[in-house]
Amino acid sequence: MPNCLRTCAGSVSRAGSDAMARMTMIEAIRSALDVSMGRDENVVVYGEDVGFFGGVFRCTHGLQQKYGVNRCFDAPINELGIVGTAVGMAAYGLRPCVEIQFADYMYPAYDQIVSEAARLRYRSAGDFTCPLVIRMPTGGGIFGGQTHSQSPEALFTHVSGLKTVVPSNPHDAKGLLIAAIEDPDPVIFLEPKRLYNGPFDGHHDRPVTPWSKHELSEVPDGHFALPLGKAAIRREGASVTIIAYGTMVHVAEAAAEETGIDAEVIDLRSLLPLDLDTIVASVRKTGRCIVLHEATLTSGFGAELTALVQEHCFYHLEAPIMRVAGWDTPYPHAQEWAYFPGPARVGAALREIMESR
Amino acid sequence: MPNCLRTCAGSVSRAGSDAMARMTMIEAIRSALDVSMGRDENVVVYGEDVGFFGGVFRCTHGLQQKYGVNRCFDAPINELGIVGTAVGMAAYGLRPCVEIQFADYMYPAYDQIVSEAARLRYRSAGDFTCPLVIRMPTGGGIFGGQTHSQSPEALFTHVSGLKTVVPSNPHDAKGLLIAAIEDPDPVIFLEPKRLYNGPFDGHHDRPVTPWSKHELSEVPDGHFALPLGKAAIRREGASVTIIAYGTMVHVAEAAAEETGIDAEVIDLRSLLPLDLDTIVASVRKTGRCIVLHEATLTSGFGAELTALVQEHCFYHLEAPIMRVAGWDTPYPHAQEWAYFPGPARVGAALREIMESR
Amino acid sequence: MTDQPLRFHVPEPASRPGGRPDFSNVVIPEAGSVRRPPVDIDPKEIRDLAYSIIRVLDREGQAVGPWVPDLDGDALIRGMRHMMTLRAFDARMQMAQRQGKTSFYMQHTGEEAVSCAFRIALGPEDMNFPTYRQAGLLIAHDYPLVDMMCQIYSNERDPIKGRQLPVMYSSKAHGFFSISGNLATQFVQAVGWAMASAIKGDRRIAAAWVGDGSTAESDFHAALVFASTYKAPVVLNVVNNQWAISTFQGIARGGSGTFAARGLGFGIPALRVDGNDYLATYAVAQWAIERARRNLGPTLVEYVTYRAGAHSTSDDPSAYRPKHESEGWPLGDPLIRLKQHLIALGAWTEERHKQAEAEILATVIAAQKEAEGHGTLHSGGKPSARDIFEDVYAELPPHLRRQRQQSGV
Amino acid sequence: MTDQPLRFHVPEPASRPGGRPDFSNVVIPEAGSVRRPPVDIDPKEIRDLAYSIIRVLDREGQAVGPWVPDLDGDALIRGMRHMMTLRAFDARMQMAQRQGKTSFYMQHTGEEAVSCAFRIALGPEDMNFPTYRQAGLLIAHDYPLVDMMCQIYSNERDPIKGRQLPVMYSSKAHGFFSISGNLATQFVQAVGWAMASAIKGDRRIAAAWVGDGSTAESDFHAALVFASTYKAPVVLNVVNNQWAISTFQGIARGGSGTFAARGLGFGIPALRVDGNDYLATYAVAQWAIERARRNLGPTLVEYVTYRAGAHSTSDDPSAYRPKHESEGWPLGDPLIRLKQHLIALGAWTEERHKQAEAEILATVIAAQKEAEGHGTLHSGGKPSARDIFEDVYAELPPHLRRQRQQSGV
Ligand SMILES: Cc1ncc(C[n+]2csc(CCOP(=O)(O)OP(=O)(O)O)c2C)c(N)n1
Ligand SMILES: Cc1ncc(C[n+]2csc(CCOP(=O)(O)OP(=O)(O)O)c2C)c(N)n1
Ligand SMILES: [Mg+2]
Ligand SMILES: [Mg+2]
Repeated sequence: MPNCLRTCAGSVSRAGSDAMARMTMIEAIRSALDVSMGRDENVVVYGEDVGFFGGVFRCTHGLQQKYGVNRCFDAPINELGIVGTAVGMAAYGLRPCVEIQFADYMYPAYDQIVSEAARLRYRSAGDFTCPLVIRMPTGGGIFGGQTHSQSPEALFTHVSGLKTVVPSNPHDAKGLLIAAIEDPDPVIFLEPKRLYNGPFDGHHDRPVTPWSKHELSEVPDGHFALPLGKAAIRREGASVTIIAYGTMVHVAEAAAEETGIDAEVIDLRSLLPLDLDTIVASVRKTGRCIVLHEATLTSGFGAELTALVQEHCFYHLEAPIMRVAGWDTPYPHAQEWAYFPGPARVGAALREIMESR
Repeated sequence: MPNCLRTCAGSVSRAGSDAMARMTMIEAIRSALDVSMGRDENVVVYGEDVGFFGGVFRCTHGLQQKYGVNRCFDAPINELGIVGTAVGMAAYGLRPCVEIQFADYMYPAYDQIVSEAARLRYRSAGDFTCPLVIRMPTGGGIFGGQTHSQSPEALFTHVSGLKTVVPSNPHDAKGLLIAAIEDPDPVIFLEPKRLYNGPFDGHHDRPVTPWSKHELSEVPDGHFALPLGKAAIRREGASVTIIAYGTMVHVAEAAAEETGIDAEVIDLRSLLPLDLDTIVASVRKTGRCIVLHEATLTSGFGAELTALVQEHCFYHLEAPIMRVAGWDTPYPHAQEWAYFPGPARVGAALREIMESR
Repeated sequence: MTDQPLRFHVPEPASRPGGRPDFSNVVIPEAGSVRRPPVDIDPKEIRDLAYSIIRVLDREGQAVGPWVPDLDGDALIRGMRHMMTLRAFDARMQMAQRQGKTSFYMQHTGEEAVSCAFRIALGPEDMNFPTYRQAGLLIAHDYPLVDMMCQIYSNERDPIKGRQLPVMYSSKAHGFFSISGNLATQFVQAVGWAMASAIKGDRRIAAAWVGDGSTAESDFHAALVFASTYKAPVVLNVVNNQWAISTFQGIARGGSGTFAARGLGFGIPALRVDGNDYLATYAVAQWAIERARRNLGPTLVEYVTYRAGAHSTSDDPSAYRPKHESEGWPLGDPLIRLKQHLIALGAWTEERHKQAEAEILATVIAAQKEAEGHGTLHSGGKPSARDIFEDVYAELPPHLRRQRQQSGV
Repeated sequence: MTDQPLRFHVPEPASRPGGRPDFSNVVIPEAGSVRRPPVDIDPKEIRDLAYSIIRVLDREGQAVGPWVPDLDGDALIRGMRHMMTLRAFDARMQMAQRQGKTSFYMQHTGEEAVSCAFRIALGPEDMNFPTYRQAGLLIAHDYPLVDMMCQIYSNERDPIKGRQLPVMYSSKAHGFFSISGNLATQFVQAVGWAMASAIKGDRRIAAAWVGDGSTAESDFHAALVFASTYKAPVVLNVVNNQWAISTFQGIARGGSGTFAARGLGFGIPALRVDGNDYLATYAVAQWAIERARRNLGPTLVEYVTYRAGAHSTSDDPSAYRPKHESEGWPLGDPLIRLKQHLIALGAWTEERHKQAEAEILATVIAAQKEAEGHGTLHSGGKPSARDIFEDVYAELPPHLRRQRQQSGV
């Protein structure tokens, strides 16, 4: 097990081979789908361009060839229809794992997600259920402009009945995706696309490092599931807690290294259910807290984290909790790096919070 | 001007008659539409059942008869189409004010709201604009079950480019709706349906009081606009600040009366833009803060308010900010009054926060 | 080019309050006059059927033409009783709402044949994705009236624990998918369910339901797209009862003439049927169900009927349509028409009808009494407040455990 | 009933990489063979046109049949130059992207006739709601190439301040609505814009644009519903270029045979036209535009064409279709076909063509040079970082003022 997973990893459930392999995030996701489809013939995978071609990010590459057109196929460009049919399939007893090509295109499906998938168990008192996974690439950093860069996680965490997961590395991506597919309820699985091919610390002007150099690219070959709702501490520290997920975990680590501030970095992995215990223990220890995300600030998930931290750690806080997030504007194209909450902004926040009081 | 509007009301702009009339919230909304349609022939009103019949809540009653079928008409049951055509109309130069029959049914229109209305000015650098108002009845308290009770305001406040307004009384409803229609940008106008016919303090088991008994039912007859982004202090107090909007303003007032706790009650009126100054001044004065809303707790707008208050008032806070909100479940039917955050829950929070530290 | 300014066009119903009912625009072919093609016909060959109306019962109550179904007298009497039960049920529940025993109710008056006949044509393993106006699917499948009423009363025996508005039933065992409340959302879910059955190589088919007004929704289009592309084994039912609350069907339908025509643009065979004719409805349902079962793909069926009552207990139709419009409806009343047919067949008499009516009323009243024994919305047995927190997820997550604790239940 | 298990059906294209291009399923009528009805014909009378293809240029480059438009040699030469400009523009911008001067580009190769011809048929006050593959609408309306390039480079002169992905142009003055990036959303906005024009009693009409794949989206349905109901003065254009990234058109189209057929279910007249035939495209556009202008309501037009290039600079089609599929496309290349016609007319020669080509290339290169003088994505003049915060609202609200301050710009 890689060193940086040592805390709060929860009990990893694993069946089959214990062999490990180096994977990119894309490979890890594909492996999770492959393993899940191999174990359970009720797992079906579809979405725009995911069939013959294998997805615009190639996450489903080879699955149609391996499992047949009945199990992995192309869908019409209608996100409502993709999720709506998946709700019906899930109610039938399948375990659909559908792809929305970019998170920015999930809005047409939002009604089916919120009003249908999320509430089916509740409104039928468990008579019908909806074990459904909706994967979608999320986040910026690829010069994708306003419609290929969004981070809509807060639009899911506000919805009772959904679980929302965001991996930050290949190891977690596989373990969490398998857990999501095996979960009895609908799970939103957000894939930070800037991490697909390598860890990204926010320094867009430096050479990209491949995943193979990162210890969390070591991924079990076979089946393994990471429990939803367990955070990981990526970096231990005593002075300030940084709560992050997805791409921002790597940004946080970079900022901590660069400022030399003894920051503890929590990778939430799952936003809902949330590992509040890990958060609270850390902030009570450090007395300071910074919340990070790429999504726009106002009503972002950072607001919820801030509210919870102040509620549960009020008497331990030495300074106001700070939020570093995307500005409250649409995601711009040319100005991407002035917009992206990179290590400079996080570093400045670290310095500022350490000066408080 | 009614007494309880004395603070932060902002400059009220008014043209025409200064005569006042007693109105219900429905009448006030209808009056705002009437005045706006009368002054500006670019104002058009449509939605499901809003034409001949005048809307299921009768807010548009008589407008088709008065202004003709070109200005007020029935729409097909397609919320996407209602908002999507309105975006096109607004770009043309009209000022559409459309109705979504219940806020619970806005999800099909969400893509058009978020990806289109909210971003048109930005992505065209002001070449095209979208002066559009989307009215929708919101909130619970009418035994409406999961699809007639929701409060989705946080799904709008997270979206850059939108303004979100929630009136709590007839006076404000008229002034804010006229301002919304005259605003150059898209405004989400949420109408707490439990307030349509009378102020509601959360005591569902007591007789309903009509608006005519409430001083804020006194509404100017003609044109008047209340600025968006100015809160009102409904009740002055020294011990604790309650931040609320819509129905919860009345619940907060009731809880303050009943507990005898000297609470200051802020009615936000507009969530975005937000009158942070009024909030901060109040909390710095009282040192304690409770945030209220009907919407589900997690990632609700209360999280944002909490995050802002702790950021701006950290050194003045004597106790953790408390949130009282809907439970994180779909809105139930039979258990409505165990679900609704009524005066008992707010009163308990008041007592608890006063005991802190 | 032209110098004429453009004009805006808003469709208007033929008549409004104060006016005389006018259905002159509803073109009604003779009973028996529309051909019955084989189920495996090329959809191209039957495009005209989307613009006609398949009818079996003629004015004299005789069953005529190629669509006469193979239902014997007993089966028809059963159908009669289902419709009568639904009507009696409606009357009692409407009254119960007026008495304050529940918050809301929605009647079926005039549309009873559609769901009652369809259910008989469907198999026990199949699944309906209904709207709120197809309780006949439950009644004709012997779902207990008491359970329906307990749902309506949101009482301690409500199978869905008081969570939903009255009439939003759910019963997997009875092939009745949980009703959403958001219009049309389930239309596309039915297609997904049917796709799942095909993916698994099973034999079960799905039936989707939507109202005339709700065909305007996006989910309707999504359903047609997916059903057409994957040839899903699903019957796509549109119940055209002429009204969507206060909005006449012309607003949703626009220039197409019929709702069945929507299917043509997708290569989906589309039939239009007299929805007040139990026999025709059954026959058309059977035809569409057979197509699905034989893997021939989806069929779109438009049931031409009329919502004789108010939209719901919150509605008063006299504000937007002539008070006696329903009396002018040219397809009559489904109960009267089947009764007339049964009498013509010699399988039924006025007397037996009265008897049955009394018997059914007694049954419904007995069920009501039993249901009320378990409570009504505002008194007696209630679902637990703890139920608020259950079934949001399979397992209670920590934040909901905290909230439940806080709520003190 | 049957004992056969159901089978799942997923449509497949005729050919995949390694296979031979196969367009045997594209039925192509003779040029000149499809009738031209009057614009005020009852839509019912021309349902068959949704299943045919209107063509004007025959194999010899002669313009034949009732749809030959009244375009003289000069007008056609102008059309030729528009298409050549678009193709040269594409080539330069594609290369600029490969050189790292911008992040992204999308070509029109093979589809130039559609937008270039349509723009000529439209009036100057009308409004297009385009997708990302209709730059011909700008070029044929003399929008400055430099402005287009500045947008592509996201540089200091970008009219939309670097905010959008390359090719997401916006120009109200040129009747070109801001492109969204979310597919199909603007299709219904076009209907709203057209409704507004009718409400005001103006004379302006709208043109909506969508790709074959994107017709599956809900906004397409909403547009048809609203256009049909309110008889909006709008032309609803579907550009069927056979592919939606890697997905062949059969997935979006399902069993309907054509995309034009979608209109039939709404009573909207639908025409199908050879999109690689400049003359036919112009003629059909003109017909549809006249209908809108004369208040006869919407028309749906399907342009049958082929996306000869990659979807975008992020795409490699050899992974999902035969490498030389485009060579097998039976409707040829729009530029070659118009050139052949001009030569047949005696209005053009190979020589003049070469000359024009060189001239146009020089113009495009000059524009490029000028644009690059204002910067490219990664070097030179840039939009200001302050622009991030502008235009979110008409006025900067307090929270954005705080954020801008914090950002230090
Ligand atoms: C998405 C959505 N929009 C609006 C409504 C409100 N609403 C409830 S019923 C109804 C009319 C539906 O008419 P129709 O589809 O014809 O069905 P009918 O009531 O006639 O059976 C409307 C607009 C809703 N429930 N869901
Ligand atoms: C709502 C939405 N879903 C998905 C996408 C991703 N996407 C961009 S282009 C495209 C294919 C569109 O194909 P088509 O409509 O045929 O247009 P073409 O590219 O062929 O011109 C897809 C799926 C998107 N931009 N928006
Ligand atoms: Mg109806
Ligand atoms: Mg295409």
